[in-house]
Amino acid sequence: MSVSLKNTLLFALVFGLILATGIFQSWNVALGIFNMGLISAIMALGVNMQWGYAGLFNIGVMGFVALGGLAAVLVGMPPVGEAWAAGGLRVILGLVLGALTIVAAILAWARLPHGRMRALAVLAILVVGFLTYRWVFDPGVVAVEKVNPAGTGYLGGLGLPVLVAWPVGGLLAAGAAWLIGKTALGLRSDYLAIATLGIAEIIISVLKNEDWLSRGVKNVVGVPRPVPYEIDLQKSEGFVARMQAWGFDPVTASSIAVKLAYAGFFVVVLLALIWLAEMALKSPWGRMMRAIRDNEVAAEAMGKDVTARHLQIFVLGSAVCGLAGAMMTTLDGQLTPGTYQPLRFTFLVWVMVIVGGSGNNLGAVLGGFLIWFLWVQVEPLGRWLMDVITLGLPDGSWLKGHLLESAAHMRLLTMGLILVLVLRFSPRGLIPER
Amino acid sequence: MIVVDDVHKHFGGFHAVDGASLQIAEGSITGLIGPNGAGKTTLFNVIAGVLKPTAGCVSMAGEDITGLPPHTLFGKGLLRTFQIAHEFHSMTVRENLTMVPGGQSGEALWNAWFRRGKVAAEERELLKKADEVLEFLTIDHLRDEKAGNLSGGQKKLLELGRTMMVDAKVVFLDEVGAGVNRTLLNTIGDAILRLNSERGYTFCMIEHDMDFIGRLCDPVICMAEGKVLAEGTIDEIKANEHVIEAYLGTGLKNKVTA
Amino acid sequence: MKHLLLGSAALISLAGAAMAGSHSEDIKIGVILGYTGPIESLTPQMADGAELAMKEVTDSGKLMGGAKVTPVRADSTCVDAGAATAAAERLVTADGVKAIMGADCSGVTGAILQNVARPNGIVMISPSATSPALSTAEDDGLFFRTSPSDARQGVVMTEVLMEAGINEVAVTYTNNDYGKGLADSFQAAFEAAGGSVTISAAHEDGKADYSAEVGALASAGGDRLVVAGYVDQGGSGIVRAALDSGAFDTFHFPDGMISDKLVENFGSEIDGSSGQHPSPSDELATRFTDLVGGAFDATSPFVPESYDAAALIMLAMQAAGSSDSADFAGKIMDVANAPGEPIQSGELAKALEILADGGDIDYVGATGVELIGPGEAAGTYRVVGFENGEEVTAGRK
Amino acid sequence: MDVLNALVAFANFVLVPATAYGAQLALGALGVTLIYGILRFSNFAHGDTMAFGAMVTILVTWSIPLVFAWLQFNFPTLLFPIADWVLSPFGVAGGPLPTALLALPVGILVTALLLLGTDRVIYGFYRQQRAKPVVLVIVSMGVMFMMNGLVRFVIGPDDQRFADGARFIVSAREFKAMTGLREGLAFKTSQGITIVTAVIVVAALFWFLNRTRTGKSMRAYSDNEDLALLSGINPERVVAITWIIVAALATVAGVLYGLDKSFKPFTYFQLLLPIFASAIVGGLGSPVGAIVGGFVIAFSEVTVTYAWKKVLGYLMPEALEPSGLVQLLSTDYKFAVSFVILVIVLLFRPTGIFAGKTG
Repeated sequence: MSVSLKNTLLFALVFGLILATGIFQSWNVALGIFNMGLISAIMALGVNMQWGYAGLFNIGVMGFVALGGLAAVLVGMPPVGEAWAAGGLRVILGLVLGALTIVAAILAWARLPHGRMRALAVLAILVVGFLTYRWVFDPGVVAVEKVNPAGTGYLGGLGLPVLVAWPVGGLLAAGAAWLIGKTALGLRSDYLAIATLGIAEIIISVLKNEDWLSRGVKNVVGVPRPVPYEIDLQKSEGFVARMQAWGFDPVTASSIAVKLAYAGFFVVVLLALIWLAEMALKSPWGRMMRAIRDNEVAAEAMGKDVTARHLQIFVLGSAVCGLAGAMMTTLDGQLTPGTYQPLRFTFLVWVMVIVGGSGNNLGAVLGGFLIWFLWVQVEPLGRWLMDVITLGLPDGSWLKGHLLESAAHMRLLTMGLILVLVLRFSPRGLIPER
Repeated sequence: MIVVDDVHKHFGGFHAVDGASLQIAEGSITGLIGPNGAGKTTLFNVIAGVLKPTAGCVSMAGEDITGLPPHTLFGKGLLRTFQIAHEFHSMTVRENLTMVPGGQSGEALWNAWFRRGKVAAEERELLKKADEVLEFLTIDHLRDEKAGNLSGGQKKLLELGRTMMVDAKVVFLDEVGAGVNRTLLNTIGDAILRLNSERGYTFCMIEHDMDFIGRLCDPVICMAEGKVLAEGTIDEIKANEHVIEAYLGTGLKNKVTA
Repeated sequence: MKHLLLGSAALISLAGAAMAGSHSEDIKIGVILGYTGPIESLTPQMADGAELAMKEVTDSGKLMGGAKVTPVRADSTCVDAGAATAAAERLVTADGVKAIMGADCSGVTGAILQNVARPNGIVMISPSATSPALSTAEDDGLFFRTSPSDARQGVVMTEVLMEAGINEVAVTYTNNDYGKGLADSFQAAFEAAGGSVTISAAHEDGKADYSAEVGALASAGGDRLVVAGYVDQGGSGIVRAALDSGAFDTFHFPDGMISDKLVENFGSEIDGSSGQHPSPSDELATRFTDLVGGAFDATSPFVPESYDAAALIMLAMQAAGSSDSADFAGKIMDVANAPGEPIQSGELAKALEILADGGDIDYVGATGVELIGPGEAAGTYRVVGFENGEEVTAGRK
Repeated sequence: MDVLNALVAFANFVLVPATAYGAQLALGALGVTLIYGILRFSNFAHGDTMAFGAMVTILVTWSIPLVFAWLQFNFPTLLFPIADWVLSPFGVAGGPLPTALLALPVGILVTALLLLGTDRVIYGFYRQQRAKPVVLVIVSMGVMFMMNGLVRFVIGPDDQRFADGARFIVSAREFKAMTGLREGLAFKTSQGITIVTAVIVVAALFWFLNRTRTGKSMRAYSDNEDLALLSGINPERVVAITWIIVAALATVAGVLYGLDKSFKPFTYFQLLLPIFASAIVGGLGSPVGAIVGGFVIAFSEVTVTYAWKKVLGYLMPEALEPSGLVQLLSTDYKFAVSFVILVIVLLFRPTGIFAGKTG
């Protein structure tokens, strides 16, 4: 079987599964899976850039996705004038002071002569800077958070169209990745992994606890959408009339129309990314990246600046994850920092990349769709399986109850099993690197 | 061309290179020999920027290059090969060569996406050059083979070929003959001599095979215990008492006198 | 891969067959709760509570001339808005549920409301989403909750503490919208009443160790420690660590902490503490516990609320004579509030009869349901005290 | 007097809890570091291995009274007095020690079997293939998912309390009564057992690694695999013994943690982060480093977020008493603290405090 035929069949299979969902369950479910599949595919593309192209072991995906989500709030939500008046400038000033302190400390460390004096000077800068920062920053935060805490209590966003947030999400993630890469990319793979895992946790705890920024755990709901609300479609006479003319139920049609509109945006982004990634991989840039992954020492000896290239790809991959994060928050219509769990947003994306085929963009995309489909559908599958298994057991027996209640945990078990099986029998993934 | 001045490299308490000084003249093929553990490879790594020296300095054509990273040295025309071949195993032989030249416009993502015509034109030039190199090395029949599938000697040739993709000034060869059969070794030797005479490459090579050294190198420098012991023609070195003593000390006298 | 495909194909055809066999008298109601995730230990009982009401109605055979009500469970994960939306989407559009009992956590509840319930015009009654932000969410009149908003509870807590002569407390809250929202509204109310909060520190549920939190709380001091958390999550961990280290002897427990588990865990160690939870009378609570009859833990948080949420859905259907959300959404406030015959838990059959005869009911249920304003429980709270290792009722507010 | 009060307050809220927490982290980090040293990969499934070990121990603990009753019934004369004597110090028979300690060996045994099984079915394959370590890390992610699901599947997601016996060695109230100080110092039995067990386990491990033939061959294998193979060490045996030791460490750590707090499958996944931070701060592959790292992380988490108001209140003259909390960072960020320390250590000593393996 030729490679392209096999790939076509694999994609046909995954889309067949989604179509079957549409036929046997409902088109809304199928489109819902398809939309999240598109976003998952983009996340998987981002991780694939880092891991597949360059061998960088980043398990802080969650953090970058969350930063993208933050962008959706910071760009899309309307500003809260009252909060800005109460302490907005003070907060901003505090942040600037904090950043200046760190810059000053780094400069002092780099410029001053070695010795005890240097350590003391840096320490002094940090302590004084930290105290000034807290002195300026804290009252501002208190003032901002006092403004109607149940409804706002934060500075709000810029009130721009939410589509602007997508590239901004990418930029925000890229900025964070640059900072992290500068400090942590020199580490060897296991250490880099733990460092990124930790930094992702730090990003989440900032999102959870800095209420002035995005309401923390109180969540921001009602993030604007780039597509019409279903309810507005249902009220629009033109829409209802046309749908009825075509023989559709206007309510179902409205939610399908909205999902299709989202799918349109997402497909455009995904196709653009695939095109960019493929072009890059085929070019001398991609050749250089593969050389670096094959043998860092030799690539360095052949004049390639391995550190700079690692930083570049780390920033790019993270930006793609950030973009996906902003898209996801737009689709959800809300930012809920508690949602960000490493199992779901880091390890699951890794399963997508590994199962799909690391180093191959199409593989990552396939993995994104397939694993998301399973993540959603394993739950009813597990329930059905348990029903079958417990068929012979008497009603009300302890074991039967226990098995039925535990069915939900099949999901994690299955994901682990799939990962291990693929690594064992098709270690390069379903669509291996060419 | 290259001046190494009192270089030290310590790993904890172990002094791998302990005050080595030597010069590599422009246009020469300098051999570097010495018993195992003499510090030859460590010195190579210091010169090539892989290791930072504990003390001392290295200069190239009068310019201090101490501690510069390998990719910067590459830009200055200082190239190297490895004791164990470092090919890019998942790439074809041709790709192994075309990746080498620096400053390819296609290495910038912007050009790779939006100036594809320019990149393609450059690429054609690169492929032509790569084919010439492969022909020169007599391995042009392998051009589309994955580099990982080559034999040990072919990989060494490929490494030598990489240095030909750019205008190298100095090439450091780390045991280019190790584990290579006689026929291929002769091919490699011919290539080195031609590169030296036709293209004016300066070579510095670590080697254990004394026949090979004898055929190519003048002068030969002998190291032991992290220091330079002697310098001269191969015959002078073979006759040098200190050298014989150094090898005897490690029970390798027969290798020198053979 | 092949087997997987066969498996899902089999499942899908099975689901299709089940749907084909359904008729107008088989009403499905979604039970969307976080069976996995941070509150996975609370949700099974909550689902049991809701399903108890459905069984009661089905067994009575009186809903719209003998309709059968089938619960369909789906996992909200409590935290993953994407997965929750997908699950709800499946329930509404594939399984064809007529209403949703859920979801649990405020975050996913908001997501399901905006992305599934509103677009499809499906009624949603949450037993446990207490975030004040949901009061103002756009809901097209489809969203209700049987638990009161935390804004109300903050005021009640302040009254309870002030009456006990306590005006300096430390606060710790579980770091989610429930805990933070409650801590905020409490602090505002308490300070407005002249009290002072020495520290308001978050604790993460299910995390490793609470020594650091308790250290900070002890250092800040206060007459009582307010624990706005969950009893079988970090809340108990904090109380344990505070008691063990002698940091605090007495506590104040909001609704997430009040359950038999609390007394079981700490016995007489928390004597002198106080608390409150939404519950109109002991009578109703006991009645509900008896109704459950030990089949599951009836006192676990939000279990009676779940029963009531499910009951309200079915009673409104009966009142409207239709299982279509568009028809019965407007009836929910009617059946929940006066005027009418008061209906307690276990009396659903009676209620169905009255409604069938065109009468009015005032559903009281297991929690004394009284819906106000934007369709949330008014919140009558039972004030709780702890004496000799027992939980006692100290009044109502 | 005030100085004493300040000291006691500090000991009660920082010293004692951080020591116990540090001991738990150290045991976890030892397991991680051993796998890293000998099998050469970071095992992401370690947190869930701890959960599995603790789960088995709990299940056995619950069944002990049943076995006890069965013995009492069937062998009233012969075996019962022995069982009685064995059980008497434990909670199940009214003694001060938690019964779980009695169940611990069974927990270790079952966990060891599980780990040997996963090694045979899963990891062994990649060792034969000489796969890159990072592949094993990814495989361990899969194992992590599976164990996570397995534990929840068997025991459910709920909190399980299984601590019995005496709760305190010294309670805060008793301490106050004894000393007449205003501050109390509590020392829980679980904390005492944690520290004592940790010391015993660590001592035994070091004795094993440094004094026994097998231990020495393990260290040799860890230092240089090829050399060790040349000198006739059987690698499969070293690997098997490593898994058994790791099972013991993980189960002990998991059970101690569960005794001190409570058992909940989800928390063990969360523990993975501080455990790895400990192992890396100390230097991956270095057992001493793992122990030091555990305490560094535990103490920094507790002290950096500690509010010094109370301690300073005792030490400072009344006029200077702090009005604020004197807290460097709010406790919200205690997790961040361990990672900031991790990053700083890595920046200045890229292989950890006790220079771990670099290869």
